[in-house]
Amino acid sequence: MKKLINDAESVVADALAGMAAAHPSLRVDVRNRIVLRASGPRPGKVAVVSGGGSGHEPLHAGYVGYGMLDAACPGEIFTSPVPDQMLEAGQRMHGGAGVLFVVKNYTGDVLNFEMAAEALAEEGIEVASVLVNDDVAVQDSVYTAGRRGTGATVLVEKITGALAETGAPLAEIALTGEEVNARSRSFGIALTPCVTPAAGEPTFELGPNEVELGIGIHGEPGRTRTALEPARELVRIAMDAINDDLPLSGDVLVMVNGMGGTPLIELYVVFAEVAAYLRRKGANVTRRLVGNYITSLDMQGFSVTVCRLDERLTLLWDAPVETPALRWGR
Amino acid sequence: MKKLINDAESVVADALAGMAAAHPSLRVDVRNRIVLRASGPRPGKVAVVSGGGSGHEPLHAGYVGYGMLDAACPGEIFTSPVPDQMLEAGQRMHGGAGVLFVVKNYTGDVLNFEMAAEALAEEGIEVASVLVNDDVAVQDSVYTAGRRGTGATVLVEKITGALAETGAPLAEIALTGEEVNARSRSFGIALTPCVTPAAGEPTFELGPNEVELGIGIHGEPGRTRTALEPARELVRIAMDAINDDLPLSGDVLVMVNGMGGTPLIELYVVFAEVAAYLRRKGANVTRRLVGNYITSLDMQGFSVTVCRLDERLTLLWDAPVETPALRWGR
Amino acid sequence: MDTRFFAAWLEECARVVHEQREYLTRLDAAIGDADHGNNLDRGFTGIRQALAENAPKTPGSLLALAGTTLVRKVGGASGPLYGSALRQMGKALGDAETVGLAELTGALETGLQTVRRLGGAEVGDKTMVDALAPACVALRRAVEEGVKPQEALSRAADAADKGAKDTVSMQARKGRASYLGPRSIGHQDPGATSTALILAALRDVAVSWAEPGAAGP
Amino acid sequence: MDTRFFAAWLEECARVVHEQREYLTRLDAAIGDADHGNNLDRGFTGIRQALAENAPKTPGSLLALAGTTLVRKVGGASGPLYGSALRQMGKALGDAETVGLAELTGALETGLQTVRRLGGAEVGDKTMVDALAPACVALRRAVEEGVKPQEALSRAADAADKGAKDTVSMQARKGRASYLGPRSIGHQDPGATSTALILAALRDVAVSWAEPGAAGP
Ligand SMILES: Nc1ncnc2c1ncn2[C@@H]1O[C@H](COP(=O)(O)OP(=O)(O)O)[C@@H](O)[C@H]1O
Ligand SMILES: Nc1ncnc2c1ncn2[C@@H]1O[C@H](COP(=O)(O)OP(=O)(O)O)[C@@H](O)[C@H]1O
Ligand SMILES: [Mg+2]
Ligand SMILES: [Mg+2]
Ligand SMILES: [Mg+2]
Ligand SMILES: [Mg+2]
Repeated sequence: MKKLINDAESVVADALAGMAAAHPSLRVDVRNRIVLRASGPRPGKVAVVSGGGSGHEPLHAGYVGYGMLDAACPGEIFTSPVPDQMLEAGQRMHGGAGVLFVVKNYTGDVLNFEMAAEALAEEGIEVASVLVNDDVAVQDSVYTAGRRGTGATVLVEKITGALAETGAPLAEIALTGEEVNARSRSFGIALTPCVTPAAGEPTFELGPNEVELGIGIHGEPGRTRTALEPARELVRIAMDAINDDLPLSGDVLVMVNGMGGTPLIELYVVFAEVAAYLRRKGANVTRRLVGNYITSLDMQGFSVTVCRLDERLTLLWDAPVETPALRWGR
Repeated sequence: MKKLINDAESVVADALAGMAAAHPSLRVDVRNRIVLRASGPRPGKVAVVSGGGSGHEPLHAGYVGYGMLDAACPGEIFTSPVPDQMLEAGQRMHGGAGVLFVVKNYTGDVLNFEMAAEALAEEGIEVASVLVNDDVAVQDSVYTAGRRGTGATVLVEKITGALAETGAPLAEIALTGEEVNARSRSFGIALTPCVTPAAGEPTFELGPNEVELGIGIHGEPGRTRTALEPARELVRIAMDAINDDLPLSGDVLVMVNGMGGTPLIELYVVFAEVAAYLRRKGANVTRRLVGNYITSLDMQGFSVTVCRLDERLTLLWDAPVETPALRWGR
Repeated sequence: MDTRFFAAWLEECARVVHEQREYLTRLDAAIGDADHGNNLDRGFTGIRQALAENAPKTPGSLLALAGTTLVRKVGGASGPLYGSALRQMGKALGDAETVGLAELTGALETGLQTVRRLGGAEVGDKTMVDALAPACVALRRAVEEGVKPQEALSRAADAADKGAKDTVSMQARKGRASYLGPRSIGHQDPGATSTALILAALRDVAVSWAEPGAAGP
Repeated sequence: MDTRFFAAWLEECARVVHEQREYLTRLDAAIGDADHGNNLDRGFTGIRQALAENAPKTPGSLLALAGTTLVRKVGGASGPLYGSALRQMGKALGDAETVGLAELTGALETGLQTVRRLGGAEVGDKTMVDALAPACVALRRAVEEGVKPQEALSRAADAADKGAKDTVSMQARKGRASYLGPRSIGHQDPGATSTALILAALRDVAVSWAEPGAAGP
């Protein structure tokens, strides 16, 4: 295992210390594992709080700032955070208008956020949660834990964050978050597995000419594997899976996301194919993101997220945002 | 070789097509291999033009936009662009106030930009060049091609771009670019080699516990190799090399840059160590960048760039910039 | 079985989980995300510290503290599940200073119910339930048969172990492994495995406490 | 040697460079950035196309067009160096319709000067100069001795080949390989190697044109 770390045990704490040093706009509480806006809570504004296992950087701490999250709760690598973190974050960023949890649909995240929500409610703080489950690679059925939350998380955090900034009430923000989720689908493909500092070896094996289809973001193996194909073909597989589930037309936002070890030049090659696919389907790409937004440590590969926009969501997407990883308009 | 590409021969063209689809603010001429601001030239403004081999994304095309470059000229992978590209870019973005070339100090870049400068001058367009050579890993002596241009290129492009936006004259902008270069130093370390699409195999071999010290950005081997050490120790090696050359004190800008395959969480671990090192030296980190800014395809590793700021350079750094890869203030 | 007995159990769990940490992580790497060993190790290390700082007086409060500590330290799916189960077990034991086999069995059944309620997993879904449920059944039967505690706990441990091994052939329907569909078949569930380790620890402590000269359970 | 002779030379260069593309890239991977084979292949393919579209009438204009094409297609260090060298060779040959060995030698010396002027490399710096310079010396001596063109060009090719091989033991002081310092020792310079291939192509064309039945050079 070759990693730029001091110690497998201290990676999360050391990286948080780095975030603290790098971003004066953040207040990083390394001990309690929470990352807050340094500006503190804003009275009358709903606090948008998210969190999840580490290893997906810049998610979630990189999205703390004006127009997006009020706080992020990073767990250990690939491990959902504990309720104390969300409780503390909610308490510290609560501005009197309630707290919105943005939760990715994984058993661990769901359970830990639920416990935090109960604890916050016990203190009289109103809490709502948006569950993100956009990954079409998981068949939505009673035979699984349900679809995973992946790329759409970034979109839900951006758009609920923008709406919260306007002073909108908790219920409306939660509904909007659910709407973004309902309009979004994702699919991921890995060229290589990732190596967690704890395991020190790849989480799965892939032959030199194999790719893993339908991966999530926890370095877990996907649903099937197939031969390495040209980018055009891999994009077709991903986009067909999305389009089968949510027929693509009208205005769409597209995110082509790298898994952490993917060079940007390859993401642009992928983006060209995604754009060509959508053009053929008659969809209209009106907003785009290309880069590393929700990653799996050093994994090579990509995910595509498509969200069917309407005018209101487009406006919220375009609203100013000022975070370490997403910034425009200020 | 596992890459998200269609064909080793078409990578650069395909990626440019992706940039065109992803960034409506850019005009991408895939055939002529130039990336321009879609807004066209601004009369009375010096056009800042850069370029270099591809494989270093987001450099340079990702820095085209308000407050930074007017045009970028991407060569083949790791191959300096040809004079025709810079000539065409200069002609198309020239606003009557001359053209500034930002050139990384490599034999190929220098020669090709020189030929382009001659050709532009023949057409009566005033040209000046800033040569970036910040890499302390190369001993500055008559026995080498001179120091390489690496991370400081991003800083020179940002700051000259900001100054150009104010309507400053060519000579002043060139001087400021040289000043940024003179105040900047970089050092890079690789955990893994990179694989070019053409070669299909690693450009050098590294043992499972070896790192390569003093790498450049062309996937070429560095000066020496050593055992893999904790991030703290690798940072010490890099920072000592920088500090020996340019004693670090006062206000500094620090860029911790990933080589393309490095997860962000590791870059934050590195940043924490760099910040601690500078604190020990008594330097004051006033501006920071953490991320993939100048890469070597899929290489894992990092480089640190430090620039000693003064008030004027800080203001120019803070000036609004709106490019695909660097954006603030608008 | 008194407070010291349960403290010894948790201590033994901490030892075994630490020892088996890489094994559990490897199982989780195959069908999950390679953190189960570290998660539980962090959790039981936390329990050890919590008990060192603050020694509860009754088995019930001891287990409740242990559960709370798991919830606060572990995260992931296993943290809330194991943590809440221990917490509810503690509650079920009430203020009693010593606990008989029947009470322990009832508490474990409460733990199982807690896991099922929170996680929604049934037997056969390839989760910790597949080790915990047969252990409860074996224990209940042993109570009805009136066997000695160490024998009863030994049967429970065997049942959990068998249950964990039986997960190999199952297709996961809950937790992270469920995403793999049929590809989850052929691998042993990490959570069921850690449950088996925890019940083996319970047996081992019961057996050693029952040895001549030791304070009986 | 007429225009068709030089066209045949460039054609042969294109063929050989394409054939040896991976070899050149591998040499460049060891002490450079693994693009030299692709660079030259792209360049000579461009020359082929340019000559197909537009057939210059004189050796001088043919070489000038070839040089311009290299500058426009190759990039890197080798593009401007080889391109300018060919361009200056073409200029040196002027409007002549056929070229003797002495003129060709003078032109090649002009090419060498161009490379040295632009790149600043001297013999011993581990660059293409280490193949080109000895080739020029051998050619000049052959001219002085009055040997036949195919023999003279054969000596030049041998000298270039030896020069390229001699770069193995050198430490690079120019170009990308210079960054390696002493670690550049032990590897053959890719640019010197391609120069040797280009001069071998010149010899081969001269020899085959001198064969009975072929149009003599
Ligand atoms: N819904 C559930 N009900 C019961 N047990 C579950 C459930 N989901 C997961 N588990 C158990 O948790 C184990 C995984 O724990 P762990 O790896 O610590 O958490 P995570 O899956 O969040 O990484 C699984 O092996 C399984 O036994
Ligand atoms: N300053 C120089 N003078 C002469 N030849 C040079 C010089 N710099 C580089 N070269 C030659 O160019 C070759 C490398 O060409 P190429 O790989 O195409 O370009 P790059 O080094 O830009 O990737 C070297 O092997 C060397 O022979
Ligand atoms: Mg986990
Ligand atoms: Mg090159
Ligand atoms: Mg796990
Ligand atoms: Mg090269």
